[in-house]
Amino acid sequence: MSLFVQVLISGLAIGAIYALIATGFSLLSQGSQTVNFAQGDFVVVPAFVILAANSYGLPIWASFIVALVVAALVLGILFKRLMVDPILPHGAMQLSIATMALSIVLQNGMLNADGAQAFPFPGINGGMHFGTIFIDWQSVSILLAAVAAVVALNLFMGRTRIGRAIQASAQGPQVARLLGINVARMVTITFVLNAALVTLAALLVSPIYLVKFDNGIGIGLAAFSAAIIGGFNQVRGAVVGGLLLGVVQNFAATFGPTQYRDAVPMLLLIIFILFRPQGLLGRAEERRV
Amino acid sequence: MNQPHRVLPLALGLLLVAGLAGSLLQPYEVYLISLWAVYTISALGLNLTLGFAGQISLAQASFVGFGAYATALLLPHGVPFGVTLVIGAAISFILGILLGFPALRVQGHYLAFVTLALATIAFLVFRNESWLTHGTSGIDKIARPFPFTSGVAYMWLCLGSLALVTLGVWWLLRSPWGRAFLALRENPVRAASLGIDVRTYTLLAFAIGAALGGVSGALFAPLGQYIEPSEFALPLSFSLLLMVVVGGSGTFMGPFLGAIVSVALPEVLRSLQDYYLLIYGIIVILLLVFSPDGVVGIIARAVARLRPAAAPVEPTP
Amino acid sequence: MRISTSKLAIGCSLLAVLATAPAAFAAKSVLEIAIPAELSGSGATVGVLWRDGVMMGIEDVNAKGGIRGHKLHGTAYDTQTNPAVSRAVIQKALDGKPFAVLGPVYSGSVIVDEALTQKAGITEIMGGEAGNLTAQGDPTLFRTSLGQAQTIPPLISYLKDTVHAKSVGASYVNDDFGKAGNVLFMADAKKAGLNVTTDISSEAGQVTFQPDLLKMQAAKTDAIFLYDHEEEVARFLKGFRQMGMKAAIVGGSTVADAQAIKLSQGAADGAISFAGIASSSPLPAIQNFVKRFEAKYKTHPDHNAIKGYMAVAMLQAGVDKEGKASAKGLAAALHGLTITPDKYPLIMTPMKVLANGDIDNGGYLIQVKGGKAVVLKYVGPK
Amino acid sequence: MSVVLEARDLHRHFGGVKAVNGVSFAVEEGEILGVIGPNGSGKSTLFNCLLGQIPPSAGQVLLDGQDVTGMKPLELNRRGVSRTFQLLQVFPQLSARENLILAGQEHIGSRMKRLFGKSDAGLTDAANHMLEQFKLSHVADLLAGGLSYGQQKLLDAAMAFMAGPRLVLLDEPAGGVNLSLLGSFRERLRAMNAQGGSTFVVIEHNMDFVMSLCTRVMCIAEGKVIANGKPDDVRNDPTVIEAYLGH
Repeated sequence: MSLFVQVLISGLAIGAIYALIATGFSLLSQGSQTVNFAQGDFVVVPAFVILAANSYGLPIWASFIVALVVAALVLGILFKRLMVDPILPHGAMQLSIATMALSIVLQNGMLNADGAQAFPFPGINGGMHFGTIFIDWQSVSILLAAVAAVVALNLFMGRTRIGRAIQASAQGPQVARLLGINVARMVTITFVLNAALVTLAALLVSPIYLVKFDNGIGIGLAAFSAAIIGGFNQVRGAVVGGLLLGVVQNFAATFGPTQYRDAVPMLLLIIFILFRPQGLLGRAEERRV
Repeated sequence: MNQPHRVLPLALGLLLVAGLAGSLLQPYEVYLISLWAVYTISALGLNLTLGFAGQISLAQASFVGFGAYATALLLPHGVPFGVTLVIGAAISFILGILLGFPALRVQGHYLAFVTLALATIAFLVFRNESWLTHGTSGIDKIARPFPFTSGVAYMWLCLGSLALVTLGVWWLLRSPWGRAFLALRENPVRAASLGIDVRTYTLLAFAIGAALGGVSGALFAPLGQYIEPSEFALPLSFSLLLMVVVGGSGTFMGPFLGAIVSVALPEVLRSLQDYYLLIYGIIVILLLVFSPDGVVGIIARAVARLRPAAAPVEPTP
Repeated sequence: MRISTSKLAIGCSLLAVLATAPAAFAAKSVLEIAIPAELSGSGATVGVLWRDGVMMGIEDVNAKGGIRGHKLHGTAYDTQTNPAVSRAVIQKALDGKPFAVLGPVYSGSVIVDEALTQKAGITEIMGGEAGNLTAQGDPTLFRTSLGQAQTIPPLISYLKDTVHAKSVGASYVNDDFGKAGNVLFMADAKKAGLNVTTDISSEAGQVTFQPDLLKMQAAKTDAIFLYDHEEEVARFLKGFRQMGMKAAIVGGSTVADAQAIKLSQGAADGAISFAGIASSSPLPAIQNFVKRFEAKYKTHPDHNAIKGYMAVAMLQAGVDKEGKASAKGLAAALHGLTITPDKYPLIMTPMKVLANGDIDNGGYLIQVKGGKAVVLKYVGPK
Repeated sequence: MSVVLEARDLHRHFGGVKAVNGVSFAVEEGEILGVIGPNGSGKSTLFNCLLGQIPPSAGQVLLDGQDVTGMKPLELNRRGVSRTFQLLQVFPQLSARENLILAGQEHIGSRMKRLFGKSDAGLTDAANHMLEQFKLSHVADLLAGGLSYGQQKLLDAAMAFMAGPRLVLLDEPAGGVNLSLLGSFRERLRAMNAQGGSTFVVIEHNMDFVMSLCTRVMCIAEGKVIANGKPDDVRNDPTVIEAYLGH
């Protein structure tokens, strides 16, 4: 029983990180049909920025803010202006392929700039025993921060003018334009939001995962899976998908054949796409005709 | 550049030039030309699936793997190379049909993710089922078939195979099947209303593309004479996809040129040492921004500019 | 501003002559050293350091006048951690008729290269540690460190005789390095009568080790045999400490490696490993190398950098044994050679080259204590 | 004369909206039935139900007396039902002739023969003949995407006839075609009807076109048939006028 609870908790913690990254992924795909295959690498970039700022003596919170700004500019606005805007008119698939190339660029850029070694990242140590169950503060802080971020995002999307305008733009750009919404600006805000989410994910996952140029591969795959499991067209879905994936992955690795642990999220992904393509929470989409 | 009947001589000529050049060059260039031929076969297959039938697949590397493992495992048992190649292609063909089934349900990005997931699982099988595949330690000392044991002879075998595949693809594309694939890509609903069996052609598009992956794998194994699972993991799938896109997806010459860029670029950018992958990525992005129809598009526009009187170049999707 | 092509050509050739002129005065030819290494892809962690180690060795040797008057020139080739590419670049390297090949590190790439260097009769000194590499009987292939067959048995003895482990759990990374080590460990453990109750495969780049740890915890083993890369070791050990687990940690050289110690932020304390020469080895020569390397490349050298550096010393010693710089006789000269630091400072510690291409330069039973690797026992070359 | 197509009490509901609400009619061999009705009257949904694009909620569709309700478009096409779409659906990257060959190729020979046989599936002559019929011979080798809208519309219609269909359903064939072409277009369709002996069902907004082309006209409003008879009778039917004016 205690093993069960323990597996569940650590699964939720790692799932919360997937959820953050997947949320950004869904935001982009919803807001601008950008299916970003470099999303995993987008998490590693701000992690390096935080480390760099930190190494210049800035405290971690200030480094985080620096990373937020850099990410918003580079992974948000520049990414949109230089890649998405020119390529999207050629087709969403072309853009996806371009993000695969971007992934190569980012990974090798980080390799050249920062070297192939992994770097340690400051985190929260310690934890507490509840009977036989051990809960570490890092996992707790991840869960809390991720949940807070997602709740805040949902409030922002649902309760504020800008949030509602973003949703309207994503659902029907033409109608939104008629309503006087600046759709282009809303799409830009979506990209900035994604940049903020990956930066937060970087802050949370790096103490566990460390910082290494090719870390984005694994984490990106998990985030895509989480987004699809939860429902591609639903921001809330990504959260459920992330948590579910984290938990299932943990249980599979604990109780299943470990050599095939990476197959579990993939099987889940296949099953969902084939039998419930709208995901757990997603609305059924009109089939492409 | 899109119409196979016009560029077939160009493709075959390219092969001949590559072979003749290779015969005069150093073993390294010979190896590169062989590798180019092998990748091109695989990319031609993917181009059928993606470029002509419009079905994205991130599992092409797995089919290269099936072909490579079939050959590497059967050759030591005295099975002739020609037979192992056919077996590898057949296995890939059948598994390609299976891969096609998801495409009947989902399209676009969803299809990309399903094929990516299946490719990941295929890699895990290659790696974990070591009773069959020798797992992570790989299969060593894969013999080249007699009389193609020397580097140059094997290069000719690869080029010859590519020539046959080129002819086959050319034939396929100008046959009613090629027309049906294009209809499938452009407008499946209209295609069905014209009596085109979208379901069967979708499966065939995957199966044929996969079979060519298998052929390329069969040639790949004795080329390097060693294979291991990580060679057939996702990076190869991405790399093959980029070859198709860089060359010009849905064009006949695209895979040839895309594979040249992929194989030759590290060579061209050697002076830049560690930076060439970075630059390769940037080149791909720039191509997608400025020439979505790839290198073929650039060449076609250049040719059109040189010969303004000639028929206008059709746009590629 | 038009310059005729012929004038341009003349100018260029003049420049070329001027540029190559000093070479004409050099007494002896330059020895070309090919360095195939994993400069990109998943192996970049090890390959880049290997290359830098070799390059630094080449510089040091050249600064002292080269090998018997020959300067060395190193050219790095990126295998992209991909055997097919490795095969291509080694061919490229061999086409340039190198004096020797130093590299690569990953097994797959080594196996591919070794077949070609052997055929060309070129000596290949590589960084691989997998047990099977020298079992092929290639007379031109050499290691630069102990192989797994040399480093794993001392750990089994330690588990059996010192820890008195009644049950052991094994955790390994499922790639060519980790799997080869795991296979060897499982076989030897069985022979030694060690009771391995759990055997957990993990992935390179695995995000969390919580399930692995929980599985280990549930299995209640006395000891854990950890065979993984540095960053995964760090992740594993951090989780291990946080959960307050008590099993003895014993593992491959990465467990007590400086990089793993740094990344695990104290969690590696208590871990035991048997390692060949590594950056934590308490030899003044090694520590001096580490300092110089860090100053030069701004990064910490792990054992791969040291291996690369020592490979150059092996080259030096081999040529001296031959008495002349001849590529053909180099491999034969290296077999059975003992290389000592008094004559070859780059070797840093005495090394014996064995008949099958393995080497023995001793190893340490190490324990991490207070964030430092402390030597429990030195096992010199036999 | 035998009945080719029959609809029996067809229904199609979208949530609470009854797009098709109990439509019954029959089309006899050789007829040209025009289907008219105001926008949103349910014509297109009716077409989609007849053609297997969407399954009807209730009711039956019979082809030559056999129940084909809910049968997929491909299967219906195999049984000799051909169609055009409201929006242009030619293949812009194929030449006009290739478009026609594509439209006919799946109806002759085996699949293997289509791979290993002639690249035109032996249809070049038939395609050329069709091009001639539709006055498109001069653009036979041009890419369909480069043709004028009217030419594409003609090609689109011609494609429906390549397989020698028993029944052709044309969805707004005259839509967007300029006046000068309309007359000849109508003559083409008439000629196809006369010589091929096939049966047409035509949805059309252009009243003059419908009235001059069709042998019978049916008007649909709010998902029901409100008039069905000779063109002139329907044109003058007060309920029809009411339906058009009332909205």
